[in-house]
Amino acid sequence: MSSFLPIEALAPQLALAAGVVAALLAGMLKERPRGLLRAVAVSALLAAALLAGASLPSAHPPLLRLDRIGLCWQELFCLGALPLAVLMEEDEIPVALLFGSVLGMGLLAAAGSFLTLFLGLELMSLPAYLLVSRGRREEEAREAGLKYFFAGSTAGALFLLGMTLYYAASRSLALAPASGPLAQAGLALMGAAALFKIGAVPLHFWLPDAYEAADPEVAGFLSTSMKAAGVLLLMRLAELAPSSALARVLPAFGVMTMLAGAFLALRQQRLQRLLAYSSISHAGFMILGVGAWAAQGATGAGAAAVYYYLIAYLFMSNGAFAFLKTSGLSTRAQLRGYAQREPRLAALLAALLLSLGGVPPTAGFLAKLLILWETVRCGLYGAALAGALAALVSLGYYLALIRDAYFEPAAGQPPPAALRRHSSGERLVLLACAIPSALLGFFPWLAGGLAGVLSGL
Amino acid sequence: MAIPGGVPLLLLPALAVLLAPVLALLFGFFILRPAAPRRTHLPILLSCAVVAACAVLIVSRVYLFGEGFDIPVAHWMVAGAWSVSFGLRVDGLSSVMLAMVAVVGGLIHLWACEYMAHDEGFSRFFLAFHLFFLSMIGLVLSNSYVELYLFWELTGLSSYLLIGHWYHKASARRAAFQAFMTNRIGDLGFFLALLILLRVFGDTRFLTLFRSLKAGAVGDPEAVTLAGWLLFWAACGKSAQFPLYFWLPDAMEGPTPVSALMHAATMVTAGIFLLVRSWPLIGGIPGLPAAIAAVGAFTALFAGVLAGTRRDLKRILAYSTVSHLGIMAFAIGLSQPACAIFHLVTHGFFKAALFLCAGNIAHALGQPSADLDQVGGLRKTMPLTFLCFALAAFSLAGIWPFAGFYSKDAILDAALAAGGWRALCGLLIGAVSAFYIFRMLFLTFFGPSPRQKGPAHFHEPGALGTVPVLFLSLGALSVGWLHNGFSTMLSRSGVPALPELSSRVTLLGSAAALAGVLLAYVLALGLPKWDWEWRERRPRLERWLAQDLGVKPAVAACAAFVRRLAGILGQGWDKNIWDRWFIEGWPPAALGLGELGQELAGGGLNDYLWWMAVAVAALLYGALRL
Amino acid sequence: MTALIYSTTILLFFLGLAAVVLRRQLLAMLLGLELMVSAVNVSLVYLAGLFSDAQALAAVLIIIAVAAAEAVVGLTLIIDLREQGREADCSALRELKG
Amino acid sequence: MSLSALWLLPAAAALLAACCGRQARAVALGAAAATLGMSLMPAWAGLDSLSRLSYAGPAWFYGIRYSVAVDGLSLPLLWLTAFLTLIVILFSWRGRFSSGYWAAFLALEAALMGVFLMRDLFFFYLFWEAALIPMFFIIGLWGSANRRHAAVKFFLFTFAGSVLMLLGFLVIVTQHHLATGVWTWDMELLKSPRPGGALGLASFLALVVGFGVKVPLVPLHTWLPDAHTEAPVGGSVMLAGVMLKMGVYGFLRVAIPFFPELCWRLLPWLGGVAAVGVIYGALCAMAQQDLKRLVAYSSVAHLGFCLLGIFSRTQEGLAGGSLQLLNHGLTTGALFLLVGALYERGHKRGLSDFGGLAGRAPWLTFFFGVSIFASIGLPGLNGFVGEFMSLAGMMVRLPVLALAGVIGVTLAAAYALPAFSAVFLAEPGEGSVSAMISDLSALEALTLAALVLPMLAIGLHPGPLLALLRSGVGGLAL
Repeated sequence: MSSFLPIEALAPQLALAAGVVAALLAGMLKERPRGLLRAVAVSALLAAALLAGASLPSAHPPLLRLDRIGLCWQELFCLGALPLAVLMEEDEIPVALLFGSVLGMGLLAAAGSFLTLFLGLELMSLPAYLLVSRGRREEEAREAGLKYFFAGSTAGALFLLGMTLYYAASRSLALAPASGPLAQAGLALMGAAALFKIGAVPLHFWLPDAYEAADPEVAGFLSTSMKAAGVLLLMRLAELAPSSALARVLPAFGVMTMLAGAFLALRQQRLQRLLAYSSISHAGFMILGVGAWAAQGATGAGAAAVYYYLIAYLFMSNGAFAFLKTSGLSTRAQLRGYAQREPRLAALLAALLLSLGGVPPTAGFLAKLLILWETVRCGLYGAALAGALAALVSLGYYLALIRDAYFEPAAGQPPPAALRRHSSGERLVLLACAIPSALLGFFPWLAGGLAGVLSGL
Repeated sequence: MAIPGGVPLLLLPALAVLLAPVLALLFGFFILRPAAPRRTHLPILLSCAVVAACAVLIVSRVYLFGEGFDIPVAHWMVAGAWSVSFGLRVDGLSSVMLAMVAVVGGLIHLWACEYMAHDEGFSRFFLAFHLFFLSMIGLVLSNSYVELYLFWELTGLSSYLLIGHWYHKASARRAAFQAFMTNRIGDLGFFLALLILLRVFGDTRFLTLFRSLKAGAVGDPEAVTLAGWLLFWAACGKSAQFPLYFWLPDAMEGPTPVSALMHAATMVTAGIFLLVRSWPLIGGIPGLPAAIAAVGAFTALFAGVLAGTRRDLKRILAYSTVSHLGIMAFAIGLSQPACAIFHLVTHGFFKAALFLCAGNIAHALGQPSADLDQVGGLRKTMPLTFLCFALAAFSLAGIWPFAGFYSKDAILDAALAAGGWRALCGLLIGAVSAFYIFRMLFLTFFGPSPRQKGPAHFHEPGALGTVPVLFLSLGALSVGWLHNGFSTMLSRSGVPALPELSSRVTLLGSAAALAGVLLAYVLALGLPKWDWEWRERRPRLERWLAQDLGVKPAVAACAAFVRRLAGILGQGWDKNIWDRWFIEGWPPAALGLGELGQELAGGGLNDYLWWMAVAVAALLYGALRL
Repeated sequence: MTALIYSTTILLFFLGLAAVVLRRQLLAMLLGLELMVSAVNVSLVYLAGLFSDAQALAAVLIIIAVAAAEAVVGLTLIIDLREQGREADCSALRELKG
Repeated sequence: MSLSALWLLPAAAALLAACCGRQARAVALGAAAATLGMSLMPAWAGLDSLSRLSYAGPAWFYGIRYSVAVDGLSLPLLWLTAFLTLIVILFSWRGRFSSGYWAAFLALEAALMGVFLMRDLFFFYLFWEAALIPMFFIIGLWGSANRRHAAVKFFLFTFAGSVLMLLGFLVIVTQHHLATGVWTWDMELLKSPRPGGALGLASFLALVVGFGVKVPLVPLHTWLPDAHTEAPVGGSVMLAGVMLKMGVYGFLRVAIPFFPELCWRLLPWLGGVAAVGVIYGALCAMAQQDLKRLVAYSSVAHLGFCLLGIFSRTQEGLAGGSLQLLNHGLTTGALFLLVGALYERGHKRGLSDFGGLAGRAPWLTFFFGVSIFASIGLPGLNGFVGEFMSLAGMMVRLPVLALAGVIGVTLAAAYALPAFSAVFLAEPGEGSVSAMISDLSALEALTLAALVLPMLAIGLHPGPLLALLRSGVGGLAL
């Protein structure tokens, strides 16, 4: 039994599966204590994260292969899902969907063959479509869910086609390097699916609609864990053939995504949609990071820059979306004069926005610096300049938000959603996201530690 | 005689001369001004006395025993090998100047006590006045160009404060700013000369500079030539030579003691002092002395003619000062710096006397300055002022045995020796000077012409008002007799001695002066209404003369040009073009681009998938091609 | 023989893709999706036979299962949309844009 | 470790002040005074032993190391920062400001102290950028009418320059690694093998632009008038008094040591831009009708002198240029305090809005007069020493630039004195608020005296300060 289904390799996934079962059972109880589901969700995610941290790299052909990068990314997925687990309303269906999605990501991380990759990809996407369509604003949530579904499924199908072409060239489903036009075409198609998941321009059109219609915390989960899974998929593909056409085209995609994301966000009036485009711009940095990583031979330690970027982005993005949920604001006009009403929350928002903008001493600054550093190391000076321009333009609208919150006088009545009392969970999540993103830039040793971990000390 | 440790005894009075005014100023500003503003002048008068005493002591020791020293006192700016330091230099030239400044300054301080008695800015006036006194002393005693520049600028500052003393008057404010700016334009040259000298010689102390000049160890001769010309430009700015002279007549807006001390006796002579002090540098530069002579002569004649046509008493004296500064520059141009300094001293006495007399006349009328229409026949009601004015006038015209005769004829002698246009100018200047001063004398003190009000309500000023004037006019009479002493004093500081006066020169000079007196007599007393009639007959000529033959509009045009240039640059270009388009143009462009992008995201599912297909196709194409 | 199989799968796949991209009704697009997946399955089965690789066959089975799950999710979303009384049509999905 | 306390104390005090509402002002005063005290301590420990105070932490990540040190150049700038912060806090003591105001100033002080302390490019850049955040909020929250636009423009403009500078740093560090195989961000170690050729030139130009925006060099200066005009009193004093110095400090600490021969080869261009800045600033100042904009443009001219001195790379030029940094801090700080006092009383900044203040507010007139004459370089006051030595230095290298500098000196009087006479001497026109202008309070007069006295002291006896500065920047001389 153990030879085919290695328990210790899939420990985190099993924990999540147990979570799904527990959630559904808890759901069936009539008078269950308040917060039970939330406790189940958080404990299952923490268990999965700890198990992933504890397990050692090992290979279980043909389906699984656990390496340092895979395990670290699994921790990332669980951490990314935590805020959603805390902020979700007391309903067992979304909790189960969340576990399903994180389980799929775990599979993707532990994949040893294309089959598991595809399985993980689909398993993480399907619950996501449903999570998006369960948004509070019924009308838009349905529409966004459908758009996300059709775009996602098309990408899945493209991935399949790519898989078969690659299979034709490499004669086996294992993640082994292969050469020849068929392999290149296969990689390109699979790369397109990965780029779709990350939200690279021009495959990004679904992303703003999905993030805008979904609940803010779900959008937070999508922007952090889902994007990290997309980045991991891209890294796995780039790892197969570091000098392949896909790897060489990545910096160009990165630059395009950075700049388009930044410029498109400038005119947005709805806050969630603005954050969606900003996440596209950050995705551009990640793609550029992966491109630079691949150009330098895809070594383990090299992935520290991308990994740190994902960690920093996890705190920033989850924090920003958690703020939107806590404050109940939806458009920039409502944000005017918010600092007078809620000075403490506005301070946290300012810290998060400055971090997203990449202003020292925030985590976002160090993240952008590491990516630009990697780009300069592999000689892509043009891309570095584009990165600087994108950072500048994105800072433009982050500052505009801070200006609205702090400098503008309050215009009219605050929206009804903003008047309710903030629950302690919301405040906890906000603090847990804002503090690290405001100060992590000051401690470069964190990035150093990660490099050590990733290169498998 | 030196104190042990090689420090000459003379250093003590020299330091006292500088410290006394400083202490008086500090005491006056911090204690008396808040507590008893009406008493501010007491410590200042005391310091004037101390300075006068020390000055006399220094002059006598330098004259009798030929003592002198050049000692660095303290470091100022140090940067490794490069350094600039404060120091004191007492020699023939500086002690003569110090004596003249101390005596004339002291007397005018006394005179100002009464003149400014009931002015509400009494303490402010005396503090600024004494600051000028201090800076003039410092200027005279400094031993390097940079230190000289420090006091040079301080005189500029005090002239700004004093001309603008009655700052509620718009004309006074404008005159003050004009004076300061013109001096600054002159100082532009001085600043550059300093930089050049520092670059070439590494040090601006006169001692080391002139020693290496004499030894011919000059690294960069063209630079030294340029420095010489720039120093001349600075002197033009401060000593009101053409074209930078126009600020001096307007400087009459200030109170009379200011005009008397600063804009007649001492401050404006700083430029001449600078040229004489740097004579070893200037003398060696080919063509520069000739230029100085030309500019000096032209200024003398130009200002002399204008002085002859003015109506306001103080304006006439102002143009006369410009003219006499031109004469001094003319003397320097004739390679006779000693004559220039000698004339500077004699001019200091008789011009101060003239100004104080004019001040007394105006004071009697209760106005800041009197006009020829308001005076006439004053010899009956103000005999003492008439006496002093006459003595000073004779001295100015250069009539024997007055002081002016000795200094002006020394210059005339040099001019005749040089021959050619210089001789002609020398004579002409003598005649013109005599003409305008006697015209003023006759019109003011003799038979009131029908157009004048007459001597009705004029009265002699109090004791403080007349005693200093008397002293000054006696000085104007007697100073000339010391010319031998002068030449020995100046020869001690490396300046060539005064030439001996030949009888031919005296005859010619006196003839020229008498011609001027006769012309003034005819025009002022012979035809009493002439002075007023020609103005009615030729108003255009009158206006042209009033604008200094076109110089004033030219200056106004330059100022307007600079202001317009600033406007174009500051508002037009910087704010409306560069900032609005090139800097603040980027955000709207980015917003526009963002707007364009938004149109693409139309919201239709098919469009999304269409774009997806396009991207995939591009990727596939890239993969197969690369 | 391989060329024939490749061309049929590519043809089928791009027919499905065309259905998804061009058709307006959501159900037709869903069918397009299924068509794409089945096209891939065809080529995968053939290649498994060619390389006599049992894993690929197992993969085909799993892919079929996943495609079924996908169809279920798609249908639930479309039914949800219909319950709201909105046309199951792309043009109905226009609110979110900009 | 004591040097790190110089920026840790204000940072901690900023957090404390942000939390406690009413006592924030007292916390701010205490922290500012303590910081000034601590910054003066190295002076008593003897100037030659400054190097002993440096501290370098472990190299954590690819050569990034927390290392602080102080030398002849940083120490005076630390004094200036601490001194001006204390002055600003004292000056706005009576204003009813929220706790955020005091916290922002302390945070600003912490960041600025950090900039002058850090010897590691990463932390240097980190503090360099972090200083933008408090200033952004100071301008935006407590500024005057058009503050929002000015705050955002200030932040974005400077950020653009700094991002370019960051790319320059990255290129330098990477090239250093390629040449020596060693990862380091330390300013001393990065000096040896410099990136040559086109890449070297590109990174040097990136540094020049990054520092040039802050200095400001003329084409990159248009954020300055807006930011100065809209900032509150304390904000414009800190902005003009210290933040402009970061640019020149950057040149002295990073740009010139890293590219000495490039800096020498491009001397005509760099010096030319500085000289143009001097004349351009003076001419623009002449055209202004708003007092604060006038002082802002005068800052552009003054810092042009600093650069002229520094780029000349002569002993006297370097010493004069860095001394001019401190002089400008004092004179412009005093001028902005005075203009702020006028604005607080009359809520107007136009030249024609006042008039006849000499009679009404004698102490205000006296301090304004001294500061104006110091800023136009009257010998005997501090402005002249800095300008004279800078131009003496540049005369040795490029006389034509020294000529431009001297023309700038002359133009300085042309814009300063008319402003002085319009505000203080002229008769109050209609619509003038002179009636509401009362004289300075004792506290304000004390703070201004604390600024004016050093002007006279440096003007007459700059010796010791020059020696200290030369020990810091002397090494750059050629």
